[in-house]
Amino acid sequence: MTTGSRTPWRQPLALVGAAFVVLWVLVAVLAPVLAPYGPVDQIADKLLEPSAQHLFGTDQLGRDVLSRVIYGAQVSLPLAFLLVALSAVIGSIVGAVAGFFGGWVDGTLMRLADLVFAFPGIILAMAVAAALGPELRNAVLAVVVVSWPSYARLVRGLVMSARNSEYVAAGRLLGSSSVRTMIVDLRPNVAGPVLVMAALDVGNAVLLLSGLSFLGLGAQPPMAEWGSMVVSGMDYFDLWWLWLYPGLSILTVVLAFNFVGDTLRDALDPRTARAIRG
Amino acid sequence: MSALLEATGVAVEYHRTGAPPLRAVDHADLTLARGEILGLVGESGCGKSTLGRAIVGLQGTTSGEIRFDGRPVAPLGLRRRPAELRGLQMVFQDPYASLNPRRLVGDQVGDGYLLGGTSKTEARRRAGELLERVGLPADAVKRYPHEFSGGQRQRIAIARTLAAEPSCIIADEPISALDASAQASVANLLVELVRELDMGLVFISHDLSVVRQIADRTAVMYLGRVVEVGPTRQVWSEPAHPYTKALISAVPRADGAGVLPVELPGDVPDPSRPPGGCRFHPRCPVALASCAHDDPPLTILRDGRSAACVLAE
Amino acid sequence: MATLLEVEDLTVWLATRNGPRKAVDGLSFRVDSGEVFGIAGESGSGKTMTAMALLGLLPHAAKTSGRAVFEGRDLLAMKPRALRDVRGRSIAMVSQDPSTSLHPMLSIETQVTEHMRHHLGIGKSEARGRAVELLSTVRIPDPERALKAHPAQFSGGMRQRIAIAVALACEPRLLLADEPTTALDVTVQAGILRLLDRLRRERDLAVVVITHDLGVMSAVADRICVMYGGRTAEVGPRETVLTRPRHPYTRGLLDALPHPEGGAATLRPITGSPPSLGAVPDGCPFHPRCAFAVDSCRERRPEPVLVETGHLSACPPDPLGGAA
Amino acid sequence: MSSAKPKSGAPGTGRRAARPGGVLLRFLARRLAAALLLSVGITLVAFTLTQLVPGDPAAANLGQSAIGDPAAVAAFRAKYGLDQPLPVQYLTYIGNVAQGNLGVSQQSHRPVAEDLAEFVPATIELALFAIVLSLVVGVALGVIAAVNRDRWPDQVLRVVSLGGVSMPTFWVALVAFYLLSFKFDLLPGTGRLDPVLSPPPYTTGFYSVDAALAGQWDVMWSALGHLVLPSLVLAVYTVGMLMRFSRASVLEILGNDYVRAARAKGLPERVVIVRHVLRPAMVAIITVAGVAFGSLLSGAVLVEKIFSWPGVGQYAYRSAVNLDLPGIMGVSIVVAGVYILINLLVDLLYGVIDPRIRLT
Repeated sequence: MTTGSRTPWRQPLALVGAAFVVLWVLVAVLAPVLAPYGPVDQIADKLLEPSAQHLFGTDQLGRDVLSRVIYGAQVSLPLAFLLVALSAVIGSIVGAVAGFFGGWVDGTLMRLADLVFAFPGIILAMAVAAALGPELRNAVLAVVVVSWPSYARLVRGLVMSARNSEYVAAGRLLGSSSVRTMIVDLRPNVAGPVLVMAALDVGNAVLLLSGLSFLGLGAQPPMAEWGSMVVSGMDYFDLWWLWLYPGLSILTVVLAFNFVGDTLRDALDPRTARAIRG
Repeated sequence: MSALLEATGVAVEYHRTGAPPLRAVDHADLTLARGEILGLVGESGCGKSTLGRAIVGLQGTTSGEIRFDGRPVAPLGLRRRPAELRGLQMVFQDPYASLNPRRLVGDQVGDGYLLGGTSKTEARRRAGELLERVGLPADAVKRYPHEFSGGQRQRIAIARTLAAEPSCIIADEPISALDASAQASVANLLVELVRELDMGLVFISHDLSVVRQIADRTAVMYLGRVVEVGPTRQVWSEPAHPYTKALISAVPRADGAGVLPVELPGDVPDPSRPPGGCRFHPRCPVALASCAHDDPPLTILRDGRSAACVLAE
Repeated sequence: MATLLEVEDLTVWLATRNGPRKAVDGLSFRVDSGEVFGIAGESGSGKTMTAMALLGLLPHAAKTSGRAVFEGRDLLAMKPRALRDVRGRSIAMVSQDPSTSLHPMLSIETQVTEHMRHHLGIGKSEARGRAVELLSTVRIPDPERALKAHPAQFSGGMRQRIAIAVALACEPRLLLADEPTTALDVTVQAGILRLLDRLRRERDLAVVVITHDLGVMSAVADRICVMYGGRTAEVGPRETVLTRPRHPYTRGLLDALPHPEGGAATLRPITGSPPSLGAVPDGCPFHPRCAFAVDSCRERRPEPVLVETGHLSACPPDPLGGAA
Repeated sequence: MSSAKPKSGAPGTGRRAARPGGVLLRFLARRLAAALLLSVGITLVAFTLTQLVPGDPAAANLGQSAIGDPAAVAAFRAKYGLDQPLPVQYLTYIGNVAQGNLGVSQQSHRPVAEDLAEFVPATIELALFAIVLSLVVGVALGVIAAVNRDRWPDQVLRVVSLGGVSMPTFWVALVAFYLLSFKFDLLPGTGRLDPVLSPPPYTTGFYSVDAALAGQWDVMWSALGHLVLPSLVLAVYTVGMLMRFSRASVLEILGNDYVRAARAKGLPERVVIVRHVLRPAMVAIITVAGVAFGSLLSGAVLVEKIFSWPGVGQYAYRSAVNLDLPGIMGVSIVVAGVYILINLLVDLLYGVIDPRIRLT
């Protein structure tokens, strides 16, 4: 009846989001061209206020904050994509196996997922990162450890409901093997929701990763990473330009991905959309 | 006439945590010959759909035996279904749920050929032929299910089973989700196919009047049991089981006479706690005292009829 | 019998992505008090939208025109607040599936009494007393205990009886029953039809029954309106419409039914399918599927005209007229 | 208006449940068993993680000078049971945990349980404050968005909620602190109390409650005042999350037949929304509230650092950096335990909201 058109790409929010995503990707790729200075070059006096010379000011070591913010995109974006891809692939495989085989396989894998859910994300990530050593690579691993279960749950639910569907039953009656069914009949129904979840998850990954760096468990100085820039800016709390701009960068990146992901989610059917939200 | 399909003493139980097992089908017997249409009727919860799913192997059985063309039908597990069972197919109630919304119609109809060893292009071509056979344009192969109406989708679902060259189709409420005019045409299509391909058809339905129109024989189920089977005409004109009688007189007729249908008092009891004796006795208008403890088996009467009632002669 | 509801030229536009489309198009009928009036049609014929328009419960952005005079007031012209006082009090609704139309989390007591207390301003204990009476009227065993229960604890037939009790709570004059038995088993359906028939006799209640099932129509309706593509195809007394229909669509619907005596091997479907919202053909909406269609059917929109006493048909060529 | 007859509904619907209470108890017992299993799993994870730590706790705790002294190292190892095989260490550990003994912190040299009794309530107090705030604001805004679907309030609120879930919490904390406390001095900034005040006598560990119990009103007001800024900051994320979710579940409920039925009864829209829509919507919302509580604990770790809030996040962070095994394990267990408790509470609330869970 009045469902109205929900073509995602016509929605202003998605357009704004997509524009910002493209913009940030460009910034990351073109950082050497765009940035006036290198990310670790100590080129000026320390702690200069923003000026025409240094639009975002300089930090405690006399580095150009604008350049560091621009190079920060080179750290956060690729890592976030990598993270989300890893979590989505691992989670989807686990979920598909659990949903398809059911029984004790499902029970074991899902209890494992519950276990991860039982820890607040950052505390578990913190424990993992601390255990493996405070390094950016380990922080990435830690975030993967806490993010795969969402995909596993989503895919498991989708596979289970599709597995009990009549079109799968019809295919099986025609002589389709369980593996062929999984590929031919289930994959197209799982791919869309997983992609939407991944789009939304890029934002979360950026937040978690920068949070770990903020705690000193991720990127280490002198790397130009937004979370660690905020934390080193904290020591000069009243010099707002040190921490404001890296934070704003995180916000705009995350917001852009969330705008896109949220609109995509609305284009899915409501039940699936809810599974993603939860 | 040797039976194409033979179900003997089939029972299906659902096990639920923290509740007694639910016996959805309890020692049901059915036979079906080639070229025959068997109508399977009963109210919701009587186990007719479960029995249908058990026959094709989509539902495991607790006891009993199902034979298709003399071969036992094993429940479908993770393995591929054996090729000799491909002749036994099912059409489902809801054509919106029984077709994959994200696959092309042609691919879904062609699956049957593809899985039978035909090449991809050949399967696609033959799928087009089948779709034309069931009354759809050949270009339907390149479209998605949502582009079709309910009746057309059910035709697609029927075409899909035909690709397996079936000799027996179990149709579970195939027309109840459709509009009046589509109901008639889909029912007609099934009847035509049975006659043309000399198949057997089990037509599961809650709609007695349609079954009366198309079925050669009718089986009536109540609370997991088959309580009466026989040639449709006789079952209708002189029902042997009081439940069959109640069911028939409850159907309102569109004759403009303004006659209210007869009500059968009471509810269908909980299948996990069926009444002792004859399962119908608490609602039966003609029950004897002995019906409360004697459970009558399905007994053969004359003219190929059977009924499970002590009063049936 | 006094006229209770008079609908004139009711048109309902629904918002679609291609702009507003007519779901009901110039429908007129009247319902007398104590009468069962049946509206028959396939899905998309506009029968449910008619009921929703009368209750002011159309989806967002829907528009109406025409008049629907109920007890001297035009329902379509009433302010939302005033219409709310009619709804549930003078006009009540029973919908198709009691397992979705009763609230799963509220007790039967709340559901039977909440509008009673709101509309009639009576206290909790009085409302409770009335609820017990109502439940026994609709033959719910042990009404006192039933009040404390929740819908999940009842069977489908019992739930529909409860839904009817909810509808009757404020002693309405008109009951709109939208497919009231479609979700039920046939033996249970018989009970509900008998209940509706008893209620209208005992309470002088007018009932509008909306259904696709001509058998149900034949059992309970006094007069029948057959709708197609949002318009009236035919209106008249039950017996006339079902035994001597004048509109080819009604004839087609009856022919598509399994023959009452069985026997004939095939059913006779109407070719084609009913038009979807916004795709109703010009002229007579039925003409593309009609075996009797002539040129004028494609061009002019036929209005229902009197073909015999109390019987209107919207088919000017009247090919079935001779059969009468 | 379709003429579909639903396929045989669940057989067995419609029979009165024999013992409603028994069903609820069974439901809870099942959940409790699951929670216990989860707890064992958690201790295992915590234990395994600490085994992965590459550093040597003896070295970390005794300092470089003592490393050269094998006797001191051995004594240290024996004292903390580090010389036992791993499964034995784990079993000993579980046994101790069951008795409330979480070991001695190698950092503060006090029993971890004692440390946590001080630090955990600080975080919980903050998280509770924030969750209540988020639920009230988030659900209210979500309902407003849903009933105005696709109209301007919905569009605006959508941007607001997406903004909320996109903010890096630690950065919001800095911005808020800078503006509200540092620049304009509207709210107290760091710590749990004004420095001149001393903490109230320990009862619950929540300063606001303890102070009220002791009748120290100035302390209570100071404690509440200090809670405002950090809990506001924490709530930014969860308000966005709950808003979006409430909107979705209210919309889903609004599409139900029973809502149309409630409107057909002529009930005022307010009653329809509150009684007929919000109640079933809450089932989904409280599930997310449980998840939201977890994310508040995460957020607390980041925020505590900025507001010098002596909570479990600070403690965990210090333990992690100093390789304080009992400390990390203690925190993990207590935090996961809190999470399990919250989930049990959510399950219990299901039963309260939805009679079907109690009855069928």
